[in-house]
Order: sequence, then C-alpha cells, then structure tokens
Amino acid sequence: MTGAAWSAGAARSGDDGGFVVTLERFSGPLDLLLHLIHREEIDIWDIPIARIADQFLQVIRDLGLDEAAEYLEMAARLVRIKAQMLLPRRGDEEPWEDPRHELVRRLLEYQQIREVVDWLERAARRRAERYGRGFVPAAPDLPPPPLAFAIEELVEAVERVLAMIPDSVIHRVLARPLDVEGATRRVLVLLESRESFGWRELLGPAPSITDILSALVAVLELARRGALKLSQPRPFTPFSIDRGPAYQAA
Amino acid sequence: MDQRTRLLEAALFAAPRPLALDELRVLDPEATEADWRRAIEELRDHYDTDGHGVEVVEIADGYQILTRAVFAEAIERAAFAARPVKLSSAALEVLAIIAYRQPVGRAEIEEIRGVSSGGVLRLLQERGLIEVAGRSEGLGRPLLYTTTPLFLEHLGLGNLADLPRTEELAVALRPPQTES
Amino acid sequence: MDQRTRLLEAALFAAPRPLALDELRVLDPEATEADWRRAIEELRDHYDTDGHGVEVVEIADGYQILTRAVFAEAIERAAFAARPVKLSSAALEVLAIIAYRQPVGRAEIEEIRGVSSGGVLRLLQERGLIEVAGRSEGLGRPLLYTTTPLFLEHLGLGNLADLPRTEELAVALRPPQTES
Repeated sequence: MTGAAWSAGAARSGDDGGFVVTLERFSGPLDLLLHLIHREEIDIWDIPIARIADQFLQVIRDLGLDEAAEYLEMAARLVRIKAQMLLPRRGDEEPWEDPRHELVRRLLEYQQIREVVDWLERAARRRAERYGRGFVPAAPDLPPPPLAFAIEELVEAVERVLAMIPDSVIHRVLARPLDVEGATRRVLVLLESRESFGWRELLGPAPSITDILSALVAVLELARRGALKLSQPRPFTPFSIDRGPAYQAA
Repeated sequence: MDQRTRLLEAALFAAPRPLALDELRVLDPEATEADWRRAIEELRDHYDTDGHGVEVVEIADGYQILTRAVFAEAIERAAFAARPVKLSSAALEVLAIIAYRQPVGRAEIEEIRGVSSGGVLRLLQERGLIEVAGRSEGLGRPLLYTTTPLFLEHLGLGNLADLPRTEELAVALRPPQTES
Repeated sequence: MDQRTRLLEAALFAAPRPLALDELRVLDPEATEADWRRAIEELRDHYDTDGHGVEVVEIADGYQILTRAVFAEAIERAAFAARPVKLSSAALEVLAIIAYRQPVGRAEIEEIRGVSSGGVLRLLQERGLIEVAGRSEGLGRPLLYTTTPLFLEHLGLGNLADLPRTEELAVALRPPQTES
C-alpha cells in the first residue's frame, strides 16, 4: 500500500504509539477494520483473521460500540471467517475458496472510497479559498423562480406519507345531522322579543346533544356576523346572549 | 494593477455590502487610509478606461463593485438569479396527499401528516399547484383542495390517471402492511 | 474590452452561480457560441495579464468569477464573507459513492459503506448536493440518486470527468463482479 492510500487512516489514527480511538473517528466497521489492518501493517491480501477478529472485538468493546448493530455484524462475520479458516481442507479434490475473499473485496472497495473522500476534501478546501460574489442585490419584482420537481419526488413523498399513517383506528360514525338552521331561527325569534337572554333559555327542557350542538353552532355563527354578543358574567356561569351591533330585526 | 488594488478588488467582490475605508484596514494593517484611497482610484480608473462591464461605486459611505447600468436590462431579462426552486419535502408530502385523495380538506391532510399544514397549503396555492375546489358538506364546511392542470404540466402527465398507482393512499388510510 | 466581453463580465458578475454557455445566449441572441467562447477567453486573459484580484473559473459546466486563492487569508481575516459549510466525512463518503456509481440506490451505498445511510442521504438531498434521478427496475423499485450541479459547484469542479479516475487511485479495484 502506498502512503497516499493510507493517508486517511494515518491522519485519523494520529500517533500510533498511543492507540486512542474514539467513536466519531470511524464512519463504520469497515473504516475501523482498515484502521486495524494499517496499524498492524498487515498485507490486505493475507489477513491473519484470528488476530484481527480479536482486536476488532476488543476495540468495539472498549469504545462501547458492541451495541451498534453494524459493528456487531462485522464482528460476527470475522468470527465466522476465523472458524472457516480453521476447518480442515479436503485434499486437492475441490478448489478451496478463501473465506476472506469477500471481505478483502469490500475492504478494497471501501478503501478506494476513502481515497476519493480525501480527494474531495482537498477539492472543497481549494474551492473555499476562492470567494464568489458576496453582494446579493435586492430582488426586483420578478416572477417567482421556476419550480423543479419530478414524479419520482412525488412518489417518494407518497411513500413517506404512507409510512406516517398510524395503525388505523376505525370509528363507526353515525350521521346525526345538526339542525343549525332551525336553531338559528329560534335564536332570532328570541332576539326579536328580548334584548338579552340566557343560554339555557335557548335550549328548552331536556335538550339532546344534537340540539345543544346545533344551538351552539347557530350562536357562534350569529356572533361572528355581529348579530349577537356573547358574554359570561362570571367564570363557570352560563353565558348570556345580547343583541349585537349588526342586529337587525327581521 | 498594484497588489493592494488586487486585494481591494477581491475584497469588494467577496463582501456582501459596501465596504467603508476603515473596514479595509483589516485587510492589510500596513496600508494607510491614503493607500486605500489610491487603490480605490486605481481600480476605478482601470474599470473606466479599460471598458469593463462593472464599475466602482460609492454607496452609503462605502465602496462597492456593481454592474454598469447599461447592461442591467440584458441581465434582468436573463434572470440568472432565478435558479429553479425545489419543493420542500413537506410541500411534496402535502401535494402527494392531495394528488391521490382529492378533493381533500386540510383536517384530513393534517391528520395524515400529524403536523399542521396551513403554511404549506398556502405556498402550494400561491405556486398554482393546488386550488380550492369547493367546500365539504361537513361541520364548518371546510375548504377542499384539488391539484391544478399546472401540477400535471410540471410532472409531464396527461391526466391524473397517469399518476403511479398507489392503492394504499388512494383507497383509504390503511394500516401499514405487516412487514418484517 | 469588446462590448460583448463587457456584457459577459457584467452577467458573470451578477449571477449567483456559474453560467453555462447556453445560458449566455439569452443575453444577446445574435451572438453565437463561438462568440461567447471568444468573449470568455478575452475576459480570462484580461484578468490574468492585467493582474486582477479575481479570475474566470470553469466550474460545474459553466463559468464563474471568483477571487484568487492568494487573497483568501486576508478576506477570511476581515470576516465579511461566509465560507461554505464543511461536509462531514460520512457525507463525503456517500457523495463519493454516488459520484462514481450514479445512478445508485441506497442499498448499494450502504453495502459499500457497511453502515446505514438514510440520514446522510436525506441531508445531502436537502442541501441540494444529490437528487433522485429515477427508480431502479429491481425489487421494490428503489430510488436512484445522482449528484447535482451544486455538488460540482461546492467542490469547484468543472464537471464529473474532473474526478480522479479510479485507475489513478492507489487502490485498484477490479470491476464490480457479477454476483449476489
């Protein structure tokens, strides 16, 4: 491996004498594994899997990563490869497939990505040394900028929406239509004869829930229009209804 | 141009507002106010004599590089500042609900998303992607929203039937399927 | 400078992002692409030979005026311009994978990184550095991501071909095997 190839690992491992690692230092189990391979100066094509597996387990225990599923999965994989390496090989009859093969392939692939990351970091740093125009003129009255959105985004949004929908609780709702018009007529009749009356007088004896709701909606709507005023003399007392500024005798 | 004049040009270019003489001092502690005045003069002359598209303008007790007025019309016509705007994910979600369940009221949208959506509805309406199609018969007669032809146009769809089928959303608020 | 070069300078100056050749066409319908190329050359040469504090840079398939790197320190010290936000190492990993494999789905990204990457993908999408380009034909029709022009802009790259070739990287990867 060249120096450049390892620059990411080396930069992050710092002084290799004191092996102090922190959780944030690694972006995943592959990153940690590469770090260990580098530290031990191991040939990536011939990883002493037993040694590396033990060290991996030790580090994730030390870092408290042994509850992170991704690190655990890698630990399990290493232990499995270690076991496979110990199995006796059966002569030359069958070609032996190195159980480390897949892991090496992934490590190399990941290593390459880390190299690209280093390159991107350098590019971003170079770009940051040059400033674009800072002044942003106040926008003249231009039409709003064009919209850019695609069907894929909409479908993606649908998926998010579907994921949001909680387990449905099915309520059976019985339609019991409110008679707001009738209640409004009753209120107007009362207002015509009296400047002020109480909420209870509007309801009459033994009102049903539908009567109460109808009357309430009617009163609120008339109050909104200014035909009547609602007031409550004291807390917890029934409110009284007075003719409002917009009241006109029918 | 003098090295200080170049620095001045870079600074005026990068600054988000006109820079006053005493603000320039930080750029180069060794330069005096007179030095900066000279640099401003040099830059101004250079822009003027070489015939640049920009000029040094004194504004609000400071100096700024601005495009010359003669090019304003062409630039405004090009409207480079108008980078296409992407809809936020919140807006897309509301749009998705309306697209599949129209006509639909705000309460239902908010029930599905679990957050209030008035602002997003207004934005989508302003952008002409949804419109009010009428009122529900229900209590309070809430407004009902539908998508507009512009919505289809944006997505390049012939009509609403061309939307990808998503049975779940179209049919009802079904519980998510039992999955792993 | 030529009148068209002045117009170009004013336009590049006014635009908040790199302008592509075909965007310049609106500025002057009579000018051909070759005319604009000549104007760009003239402006670039002028900035270089006259020793300006700014330069014409080719970024994100377009052209942009930027301050010269040599003045970065002084401008930073004066602190009137904001520096771009730095991306985390995880974000750069995801960007690197998408840049080289686009269009690419989340599963493949996570397979390469060995960690779940949904949060990073969402963040990059919100920042406008990646976008959904479509869906794979595979099981579940997963979303496929690509990088955006803003990605190139953020890194100051002319285009995707400016990224290092994988053969140039220290670790040579065999082409992805056809396997599970």
